[in-house]
Amino acid sequence: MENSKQNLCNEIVRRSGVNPRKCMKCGKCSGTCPAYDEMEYHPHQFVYMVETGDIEPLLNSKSIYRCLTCFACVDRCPRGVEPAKLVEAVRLAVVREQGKNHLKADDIPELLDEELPQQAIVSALRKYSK
Amino acid sequence: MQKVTREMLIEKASALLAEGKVDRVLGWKNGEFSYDVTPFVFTDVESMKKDFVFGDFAFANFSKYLIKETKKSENKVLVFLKPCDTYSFNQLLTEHRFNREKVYAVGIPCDGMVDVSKIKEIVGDGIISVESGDLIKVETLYDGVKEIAKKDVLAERCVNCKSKKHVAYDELMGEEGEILDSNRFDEVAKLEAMTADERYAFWQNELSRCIRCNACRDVCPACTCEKCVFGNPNSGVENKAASNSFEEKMFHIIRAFHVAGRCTDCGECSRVCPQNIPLHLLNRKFIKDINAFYGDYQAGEEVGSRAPLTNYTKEDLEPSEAVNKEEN
Amino acid sequence: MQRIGVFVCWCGSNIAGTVDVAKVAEALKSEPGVVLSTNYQYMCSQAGQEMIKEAVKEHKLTGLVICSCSPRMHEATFRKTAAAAGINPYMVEIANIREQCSWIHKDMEEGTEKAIVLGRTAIAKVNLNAPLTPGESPVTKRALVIGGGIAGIQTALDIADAGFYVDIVEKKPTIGGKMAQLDKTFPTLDCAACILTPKMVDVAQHERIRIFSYSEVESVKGFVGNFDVTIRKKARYVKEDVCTGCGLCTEKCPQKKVPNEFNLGMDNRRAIYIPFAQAVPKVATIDADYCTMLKTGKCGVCSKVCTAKAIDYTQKDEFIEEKYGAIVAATGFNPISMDKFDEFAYSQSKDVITSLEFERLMNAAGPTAGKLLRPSDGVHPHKIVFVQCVGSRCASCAEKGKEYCSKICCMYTAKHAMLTRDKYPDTDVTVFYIDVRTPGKQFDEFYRRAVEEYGVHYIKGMVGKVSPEGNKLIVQGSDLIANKQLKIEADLVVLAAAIEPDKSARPLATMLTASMDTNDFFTEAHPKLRPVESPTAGIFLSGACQGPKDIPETVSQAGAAAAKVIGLLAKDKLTGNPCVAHSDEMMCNGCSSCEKVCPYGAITYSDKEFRGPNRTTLIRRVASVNEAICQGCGCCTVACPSGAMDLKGFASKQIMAEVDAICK
Amino acid sequence: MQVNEYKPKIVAFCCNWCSYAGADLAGSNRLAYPAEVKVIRVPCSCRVNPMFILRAFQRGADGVIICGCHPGDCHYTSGNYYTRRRMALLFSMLDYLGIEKERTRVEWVSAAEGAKFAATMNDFVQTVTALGENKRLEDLRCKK
Repeated sequence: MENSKQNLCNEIVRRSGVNPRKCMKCGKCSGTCPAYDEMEYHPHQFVYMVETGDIEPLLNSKSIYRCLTCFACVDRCPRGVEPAKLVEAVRLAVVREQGKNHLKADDIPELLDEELPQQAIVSALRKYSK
Repeated sequence: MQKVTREMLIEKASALLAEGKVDRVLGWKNGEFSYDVTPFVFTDVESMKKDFVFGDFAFANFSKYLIKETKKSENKVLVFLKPCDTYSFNQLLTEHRFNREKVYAVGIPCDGMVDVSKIKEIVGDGIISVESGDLIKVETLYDGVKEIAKKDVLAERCVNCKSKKHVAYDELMGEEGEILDSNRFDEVAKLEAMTADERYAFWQNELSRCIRCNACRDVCPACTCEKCVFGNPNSGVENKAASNSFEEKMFHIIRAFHVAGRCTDCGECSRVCPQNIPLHLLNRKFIKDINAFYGDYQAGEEVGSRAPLTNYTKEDLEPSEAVNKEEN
Repeated sequence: MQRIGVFVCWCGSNIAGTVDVAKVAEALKSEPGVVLSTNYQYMCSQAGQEMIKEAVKEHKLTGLVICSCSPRMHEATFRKTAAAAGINPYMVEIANIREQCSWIHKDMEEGTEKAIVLGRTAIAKVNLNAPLTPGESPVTKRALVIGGGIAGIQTALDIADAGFYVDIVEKKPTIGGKMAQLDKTFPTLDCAACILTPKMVDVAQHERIRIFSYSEVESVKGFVGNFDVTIRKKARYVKEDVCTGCGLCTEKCPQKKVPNEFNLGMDNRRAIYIPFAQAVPKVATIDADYCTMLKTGKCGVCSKVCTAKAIDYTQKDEFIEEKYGAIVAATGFNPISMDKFDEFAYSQSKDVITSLEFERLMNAAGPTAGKLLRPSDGVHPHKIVFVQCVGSRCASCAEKGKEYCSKICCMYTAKHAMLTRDKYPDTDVTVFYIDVRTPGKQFDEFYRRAVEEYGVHYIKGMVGKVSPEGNKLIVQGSDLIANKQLKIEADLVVLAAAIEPDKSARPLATMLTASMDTNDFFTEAHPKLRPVESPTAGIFLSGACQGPKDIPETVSQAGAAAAKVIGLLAKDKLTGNPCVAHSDEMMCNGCSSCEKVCPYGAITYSDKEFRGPNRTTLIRRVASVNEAICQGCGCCTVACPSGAMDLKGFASKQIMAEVDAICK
Repeated sequence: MQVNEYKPKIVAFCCNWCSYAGADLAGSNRLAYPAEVKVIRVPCSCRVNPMFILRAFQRGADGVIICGCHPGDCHYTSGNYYTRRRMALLFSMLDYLGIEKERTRVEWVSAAEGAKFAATMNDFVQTVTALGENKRLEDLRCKK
């Protein structure tokens, strides 16, 4: 169990191409994040929790769907850590599991409203589904 | 590719001589045999018309000759450079070995040179004459004229040609080629894959044939020392002929080491070796290692580039890592 | 053939305990060249040395081998003995039979056998030794200090006080540097001008110091003790020796719209100006980029008002050539450009400023006469946010920031916060920090005072973005301890910009052949043991050009650099290390391999004439080694393919002989 | 102890500033290492020419080790960086020629690392002893 968690953690690091050890814990990512208030775990916490192997809470958190992938954190991180890529990798680790699609095609009609561009729906489907 | 002929080269040389742009032409003429083409300095059109040759045996890399030739006259010397020769040309410029102003370099395309020993393997001894072309016409004492496809008898270095692109010239004849992906390191890799014992046996067999004639050194465009270290009484290694198997190794290791990072892989050393020792495999080993350890580097590609052995980074690999890499 | 004397030392029982010294002496008798081989209790003692001297006379020895302790211990001793006995000190070789033999082996037979081999090896080497004479070169007793900030000032004063002449080259119209722009200094809160300006006056009045202000180093040639330097004295269109510094011209000049660099462009000056009241030299300078007279030929107001007749519109750049024995680089630092940090809105809002700009705002001689007013509307700010580490510790992109810690920002930010709260208690001050780094005497106490006594809010976290909204700045940052994202409405945002070496340092380093690191800081000869010297002999480093430094550190380093310079200039002649590289011109190819690996730039090339066959003359490019610069590492000898380059005292042949002797 | 035990010949090139001082320190601390190791003092590891190494083998050395300051600590600032490149290429070439790669080594030993010097030499002698006599790189003329 402990081992498979570690493996998944390594997989996330590998997939994201992010080295969480480069983080100097300045918090600029979280300082810059526009979705901060929506998130249970904030960008700097993602980096720290992956670094320490504490990924269980991240996998179960809605935070992974709150990240807008705006890459502000990636752009501004002084150490080149790229937290958004890590969030993306954690999200993929969940979404790629059987039956874990976050957005199903059937859910879409409910979401449609006039204000929302279709493109956003399509990209959300791509992003949150296998 | 447009074929450059003997006549075109003579015409070019004649024009440049007539203009007074150059007063000498570094070219090829036949030696003892028609496959034994030798460098020659022409000064007039008549002798060129008579003796100048060009074709599948015009191996000689003229770059090295420029060191002495450029010092002989105030005027420029015309030199014809095949793509691989231009790398040596640049490398010598990097090392300030001749004055670029004294040279008029004409780049000529090359579709490979023919290894006469490969022809001999097919037709045996007694070759009277050879004629260049896609089909090489070989006349022998015993069998009359025979035609051999050029591609079957290309020299090893041309089979694994690294570049058809000229990296230096004043004027280019024909079309410019490209840098090629060659398989020139395959043979090195094959040796690396052997066990140490097998490698030792291989090299013992090869190097023990060395007669220390110094032809490899004399032809090498990187070996341009005023006096070779093996002839330098203060070097502590002065010796002329080898008296045992190790001294050949020492000579060849040191020679390869001295040209490491400067050798352009022109292949002249192996061509001139009367004992057919594959000396280029030593140089290529260094080139392969340099590429692997310190990033791709092609000597002579750029004038003024810093050779890997006169350079370093703080993150270079350790010597122990260099040898253990081979294992994996 | 050498006549070698071998002297085997017992070192009491240190050697004799595990090495049969008599046997060693006996065995070495038959080595080639040996005419005497003997042993004695303590070779390094007075009696031992006398014994050597006697032996040299009696046996007409030409070379000595001492089998004793490590050469690192007594090589110098025995070289002196040799010299006293009348033979060249470099005809001595030491066989280390103590540290590398008797002390590590317990078995007498084993120790003796090894001692014999070591002795034999030393003999083999001495047989090939040649007398060496260290090169001597005279020392020009004048130092050049490049940069007139506090580092350069301190170095110059210390050197001049020791009795040597010093020239300071400063590219600005006045000396003083960054420190002149500061308001107060941490941790004592002394006024910067109050402690700096007296030093500037000292410099101006010192009989052994010349100031070349508004000048730059044009070229440097030569080597330690003998530098030839050309200095470009830029035309300032004012006769320096005539101008009285009355300042009338600077009031009358009609061109009023020139950004005042001393106040970082926060106010304007005239086209003719004196940077600040205490400038040294206190003379006016015409800014040719803005002067109407120089640009159009129409105006001439300054010339008309100048009673001293100091204005000269026809002045040209002047070149001064001078010889120096030592050069000190004191080129200092600058804050990095904030242009690339869009997230902090520096280029969008006037109210986002750098710390150096804040210094000017707080300074009584600054653009606001010392009142803390917002640059945009001149209103007193009530909420100030300081952001630390802007561009420092920034590894992600090199063109944006710097990977290193700028070292001074934590302290000056604490100072700014404290001064603000002290002067304007109604102002709320927040500092965003990643770490607060305060190693230094009274430094942490200072920072804690800012927090505990002055109520500065320190927030662990970084600001992600600053967005101007109306006349406010919305500062969005994270508070890592509270795990919150903060949005603060601030009136003023102060960025602690990273510092970088002055741009003039890189071309200067090339001129000096002094090495630099990847950040363009000068490299020291040894990071721990020779921190104020460049690896290039005769070049010394003072202040922030070597790495980020605060004022106390800069002054200490400046003094240390001065001490090194004084040590050099105090000598009449420099005696080199004779074990230097030497190129055999007959064999040199001129390929430049050696030059490329030389860490000191000691190798140069020149075209020389050689006799060719048949009475011809050949010109060849050959290397030559400047013995005064060469430190004798020998790197070039291996880079040289022909073996033309060899190292005296450690020649290839000698080392080969040692190898042979060991493997015999 | 066996009488005819094989004793290898080891040549150690040590830079004057770090490794030679490290060797001295090993001595001062009485840290034993085999007498087969003989040190040649050079100003810097970058003074070691590949020719010296080959010459040692030619004359019957069984192992050659080069010791210098740690990278970054060179007394001459950059010498050992060049050593590192030169030896990486040379050792790789010797290996390519089928010569046992354990016979050559580069170690960085500072002036403070007397213990490391002794440990390194013990280890190297042990390794070379296990390999046995150097037959592949030897000049037979010099054998008695």
